[in-house]
Amino acid sequence: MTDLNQFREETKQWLDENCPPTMRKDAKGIKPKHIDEVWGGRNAKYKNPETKIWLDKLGEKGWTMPTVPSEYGGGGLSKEETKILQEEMMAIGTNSPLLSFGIWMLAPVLLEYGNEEQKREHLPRIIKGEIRWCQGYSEPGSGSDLASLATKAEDMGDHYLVNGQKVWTSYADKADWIFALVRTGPKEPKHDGISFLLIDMKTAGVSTKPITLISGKSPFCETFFDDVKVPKENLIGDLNRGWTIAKALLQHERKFISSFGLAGAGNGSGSSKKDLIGLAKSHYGETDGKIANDFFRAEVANHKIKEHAFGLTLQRAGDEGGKASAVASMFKYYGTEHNKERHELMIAASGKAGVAWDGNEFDESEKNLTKSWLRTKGNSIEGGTSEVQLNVISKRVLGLPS
Amino acid sequence: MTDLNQFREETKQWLDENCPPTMRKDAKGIKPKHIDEVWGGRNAKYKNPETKIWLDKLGEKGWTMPTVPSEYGGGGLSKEETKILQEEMMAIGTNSPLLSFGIWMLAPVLLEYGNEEQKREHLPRIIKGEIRWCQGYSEPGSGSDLASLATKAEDMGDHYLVNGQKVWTSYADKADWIFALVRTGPKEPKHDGISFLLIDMKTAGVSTKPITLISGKSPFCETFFDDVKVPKENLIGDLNRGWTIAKALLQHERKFISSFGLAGAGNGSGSSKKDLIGLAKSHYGETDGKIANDFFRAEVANHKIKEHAFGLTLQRAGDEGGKASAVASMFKYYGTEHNKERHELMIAASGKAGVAWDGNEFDESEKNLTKSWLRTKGNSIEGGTSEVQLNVISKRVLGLPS
Amino acid sequence: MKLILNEEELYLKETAKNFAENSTPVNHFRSLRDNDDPQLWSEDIWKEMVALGWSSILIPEEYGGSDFGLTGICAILQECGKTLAPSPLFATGVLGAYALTHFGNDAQKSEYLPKIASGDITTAVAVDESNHHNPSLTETSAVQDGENFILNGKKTLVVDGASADIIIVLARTSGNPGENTGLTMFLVDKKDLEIKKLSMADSRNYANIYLDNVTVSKNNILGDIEAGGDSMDSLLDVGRIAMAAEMLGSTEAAFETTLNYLKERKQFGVEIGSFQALQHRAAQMFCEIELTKSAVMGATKGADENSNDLQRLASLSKSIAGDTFHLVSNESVQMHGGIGVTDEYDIGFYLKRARVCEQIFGSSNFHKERYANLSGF
Amino acid sequence: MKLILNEEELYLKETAKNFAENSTPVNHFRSLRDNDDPQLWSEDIWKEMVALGWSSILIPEEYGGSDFGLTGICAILQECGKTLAPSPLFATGVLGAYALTHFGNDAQKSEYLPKIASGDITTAVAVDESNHHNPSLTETSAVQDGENFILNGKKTLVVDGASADIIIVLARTSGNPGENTGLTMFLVDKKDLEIKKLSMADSRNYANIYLDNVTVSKNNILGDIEAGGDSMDSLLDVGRIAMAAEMLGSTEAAFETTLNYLKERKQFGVEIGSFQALQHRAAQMFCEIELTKSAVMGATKGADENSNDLQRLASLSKSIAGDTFHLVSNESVQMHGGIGVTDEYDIGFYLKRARVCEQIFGSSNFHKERYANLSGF
Repeated sequence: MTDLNQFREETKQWLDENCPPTMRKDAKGIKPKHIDEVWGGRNAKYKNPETKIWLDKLGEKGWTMPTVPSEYGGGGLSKEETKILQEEMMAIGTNSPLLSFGIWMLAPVLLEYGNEEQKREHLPRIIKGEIRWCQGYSEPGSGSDLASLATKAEDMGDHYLVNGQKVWTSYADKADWIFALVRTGPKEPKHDGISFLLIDMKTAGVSTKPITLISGKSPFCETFFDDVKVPKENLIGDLNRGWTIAKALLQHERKFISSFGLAGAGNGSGSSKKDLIGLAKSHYGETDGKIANDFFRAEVANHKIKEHAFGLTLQRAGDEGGKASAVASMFKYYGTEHNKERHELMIAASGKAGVAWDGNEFDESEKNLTKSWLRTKGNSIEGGTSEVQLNVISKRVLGLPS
Repeated sequence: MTDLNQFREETKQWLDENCPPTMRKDAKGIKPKHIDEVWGGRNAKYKNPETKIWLDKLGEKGWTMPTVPSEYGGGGLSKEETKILQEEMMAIGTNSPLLSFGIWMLAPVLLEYGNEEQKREHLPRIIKGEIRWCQGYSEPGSGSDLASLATKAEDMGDHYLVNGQKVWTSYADKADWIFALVRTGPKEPKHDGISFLLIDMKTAGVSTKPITLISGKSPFCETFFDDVKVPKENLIGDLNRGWTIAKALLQHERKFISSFGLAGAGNGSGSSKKDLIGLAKSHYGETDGKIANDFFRAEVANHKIKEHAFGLTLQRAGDEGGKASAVASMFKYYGTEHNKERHELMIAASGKAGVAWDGNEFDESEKNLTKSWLRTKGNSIEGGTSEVQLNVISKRVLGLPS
Repeated sequence: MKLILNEEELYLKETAKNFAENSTPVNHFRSLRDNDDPQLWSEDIWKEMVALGWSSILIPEEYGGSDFGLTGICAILQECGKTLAPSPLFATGVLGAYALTHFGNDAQKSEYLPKIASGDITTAVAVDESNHHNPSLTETSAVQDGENFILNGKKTLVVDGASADIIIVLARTSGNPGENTGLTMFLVDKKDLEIKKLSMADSRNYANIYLDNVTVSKNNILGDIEAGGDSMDSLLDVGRIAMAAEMLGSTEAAFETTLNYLKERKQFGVEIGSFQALQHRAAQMFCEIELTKSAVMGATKGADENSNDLQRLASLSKSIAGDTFHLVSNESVQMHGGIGVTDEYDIGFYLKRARVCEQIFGSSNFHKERYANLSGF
Repeated sequence: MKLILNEEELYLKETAKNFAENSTPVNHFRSLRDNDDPQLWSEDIWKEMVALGWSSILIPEEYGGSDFGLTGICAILQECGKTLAPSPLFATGVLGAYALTHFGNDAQKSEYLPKIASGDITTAVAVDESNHHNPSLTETSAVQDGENFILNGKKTLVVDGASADIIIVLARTSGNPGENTGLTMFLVDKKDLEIKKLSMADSRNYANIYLDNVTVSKNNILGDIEAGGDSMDSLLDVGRIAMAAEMLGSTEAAFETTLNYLKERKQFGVEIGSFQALQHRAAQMFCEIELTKSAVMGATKGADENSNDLQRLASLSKSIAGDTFHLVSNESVQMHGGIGVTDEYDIGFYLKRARVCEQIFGSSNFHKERYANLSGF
């Protein structure tokens, strides 16, 4: 315990000395609205120079991934120490500014499936935010049936030759490297011919094209591979055993998406003008503190009750210590469907302003709401459709026959 | 036209002379509440002796099935004449008192698939109400998958030997004859080994047992065949070709059940205390003529709008001159689901009285409502489940692949 | 009342179907949108529609019209809805033609109806003032000043308001917001108004309209003074039914596109349309669409046969068309999967169109409550 | 607040599970029903429950109880709900025990709590007077007459009212129906009441109770005079949560029975559980049940930890338990097909039970509106 106390003291001091003023609460205890967040990488741009300073400091300590062993550039902290670090960072109102698919998705997979060189090569650069990663999974013909992917990597002796196309690669146009699923065993059963490959995006033959969504511009791209040469040491895990890695990684992805459903899950008191209740009251008016449209109020009540119960379910799952992947399917399904419903209700509450697109006759918040609403339609598709999640629940949780 | 005018005059006169007073409007133009209806048959019981007189008179003319040729005991009327007959009967406020599965289901099938002797044997007795029929289709193992039925009829040279069990045979305990599907080709593909057989219920080896439903007593029975000898001339159509007949007959059945959905489809003015709106107003109270519970009022509005549109859809289908069997599936599906919803809303409106069962503390209408509500649960199962109807729509109407 | 199209109506529908498919496929709309077309409909296309007689269907023969009735023009709008064909047909051919025919005096009819029939002018109706439809809340004031009225106020989301020549403005000549009495309709020339074009999710022609001491001659009162509340309500009912017809067409097209996708797209080695869960959802959509067809047909025929239940039929058709379009547009996008949320595919247009249409002349919610009120519960 | 059972609670749940499965399987309920048992629960079973300590879980140790809290007894009720085990546990072990512990004076506690703990008496709560739950509408009057009050009125659907020894009656000592003030709770002996046993769809013990000039000593006022509105509301909240727990158990059992049927029943040569449309509906039910579990757990833990959000948690759990039981009972019957609507199979019991439970202490509808009111929208 004394060791931990000492660690806390040292951490406190280090944070105090190293965390720049704009990255933490000010003297009055007011937090910066948003710490400027960055995706890092070769072409990282920093609106606020202190963001870079702070990221560099954290990266040096390995504190963007505190539990990763220090030989791979991580913090090398125990669980207890990590908790203390988080507490002390929260105490001064700071957090790591680094957003990173490398941290969220690739690093856990490298730690489990990568060889020693791969870990030493890639993990430090992920942790320091030096390399920005993107994910190459889906293809035009392979959505829910991801394992039917066709992008092929041929063994050319000293390298793989990659040809094919990926879609839904977030920020592919800004990323430095991509982790991709490729077909290396064209004759094997479809799940047994897939490998997990790391590809430098600046290799000749890699090109990207942004995808416009119904909600407008998006981070998604199509990514094309045209005779791309990839060194053999970039294969993670065994040849043709990539599907296992792919599934492990998908679990990490689903976790993020399912949290969307609670974006608006407050205590239902309608304090903000921009949440569902605030919008309903401001557009329909209030009678004795109630939304002055009875039919709509009934819909809101139904929705808020589900939201409250879903929030308690997330809490319960946490208290139960986390369960199998099937429960992740429930959260993915319910969270995204609920989020879609919330946005439908928000635009309905807003009436004409809920379908605003552009121009000066509407507020920014109104125009943004329309786009957020459209964007939610993708939530129940990306990362495994709602239908796929229901399949998983019915088969893996309920044990219904195929 | 003169012929038709003459037919109208003769019909008018005949009705005037033959329709007993209690079977028609009285002098003040008030209709009898319900003409006593009867199922006929060997053991028919008449509460009102004039019911029997009226049925006998109609049966003599063949007017319980006006369009059936007179050589089979029918009225031998043209379509135009039939319309006139109906108009004139309506004018004096009468109708045929005969309820009959023979008329509704078996007769059309006999006319299409029966041979000359079979028509001459059975149709006159159906038309006169002398024989009461029941339907032997479903079996314990064969519900939605009717064609998997197992009741077998073995060819014993001069007769068939029938063994097996039917369920959901309405009024089997009161019927004189049963039309049944039996397996005559045990080695044939399942649809190609079924025959359509007529069996006299008083044959040795036939027994019945009533089924109690969740709503209480019911007309349904289990019917058992234990070495029942059936003459070969009772086979309708060709051996092993019964499935075609079965399907034709099922269409007639679905028509009746789908009409349930509109039992309450008035103009929504809530005139009766026992309809949904009347119940809601009397149990929740009224404010300015509105149901004084906003959340429930919203549910009622949704329901009544669907009801109105469904009513218009039935009308449109009629105006379009009737369509394929797939549209029958839509009516069966939507009508029964809508009817279930209506009853759910009616019992919800009634609160505690909506779950009354027996005793003096509740009105008869309240106790009946509880049972009607429970009875509706069977509507979406009998005559082809909702799931089967949706399958039919998706495949036959929408052309979705198997 | 027979719920089937008569021969004339069938002919109009067939003509419209061919026109929509050949002259205004969805790509026509896409190119107007992508080119930031200022008016978001094509003059050339509108001229062809006028040449087909569509602008004069609701106009009496004496004023150059064909008087084919609401069922006729709704059959056309349904077909135009299928390909999201943009045109002034709704605001001019339905709203303007109906309003002037039914509420115009002889001078107004003589002046405007032939011009509408010939396509020389387009019209719009300016009724709402806030984000939720509710004509009785009209605040825009019209104060008499000798032979004129002075109008002040703001009107929101005026359909085709960004291009219409003549705008029918509902204003309050007496009483207070919340009352349906004391309202009057005025014919106002666009040059007298401050018109701000709106950019909405469905990329169609809308405007907010500002009235700042606008002088309107009393000769431009449409219908009886102070009777504008009831007149506007009948005009709106006709508009609601016509909008429902167009929404129905869009719903049918979204559904058909989705069915085709279900039959083509393969995953796990089979067409996704063979998955029973999708089949059942498709079958349920089919049922809802059939009900919507009947409601719209009941309303158009009801209007043509002067049903005394027309208000209820209008609310029935607008609310059910709204709910069904809502359901089908959502399901269509979901069933398309990833490509469903890309701008490159057309299906998203239907989603956006659905929500905007729902706001025009009262949402499903508004009409459910109105239906309940009219039904006496 | 941790949303998991502690060791004691887990032990109670496990014991209850074994007891329900072995001593009160659904057939136990069926035989009481078929034999027209006058009280519709078994004295012997109740004695065993008392011996397990269930009647005293909410009673403080000084009065012979174990004070294990609402989470503990709700875990038991959930298990009893699974097999539809009938007993006075809800009306006595939850309502009576809670009411006397929290609102009884020393004399009342000393008199009644040990008797409840020992199973010597059972209790009931008489609150509603019409077909829809609404305590503020109480009309039953209590007029002071020296040291006594004279009660007149009628109470409907009193749970266990047909057998309870002591009945807690809510009556109006001042004010008018519609007001939550002016209400007082009285402890009334069954011998003073006219009790009419009810036959309800779920074949459980209920009564209407008629009060015709019933004289009650002022010593039998429970809690403070005129404070009965608020006291009753806290008592009802505890009852609502407990009822939600029992409904959750019944829902889980109906769902499990249905899943088993889906895995066994074959049609078209395959298990019907392999049909994707049924699979998806089952998966959706699973989600709703998980949410209901969380709501009930949140409410029981909230009660045990004196949450200041307890009213909202009570309405949350009762409304969602009602909706989920409603959905699952309907789907269960439908998925069972023909046998689902026969009396011979148990699944119909759950359907009937669902609708009666929904009426006890407020329907889902009532609690949604209450939730909205409490949430400030």
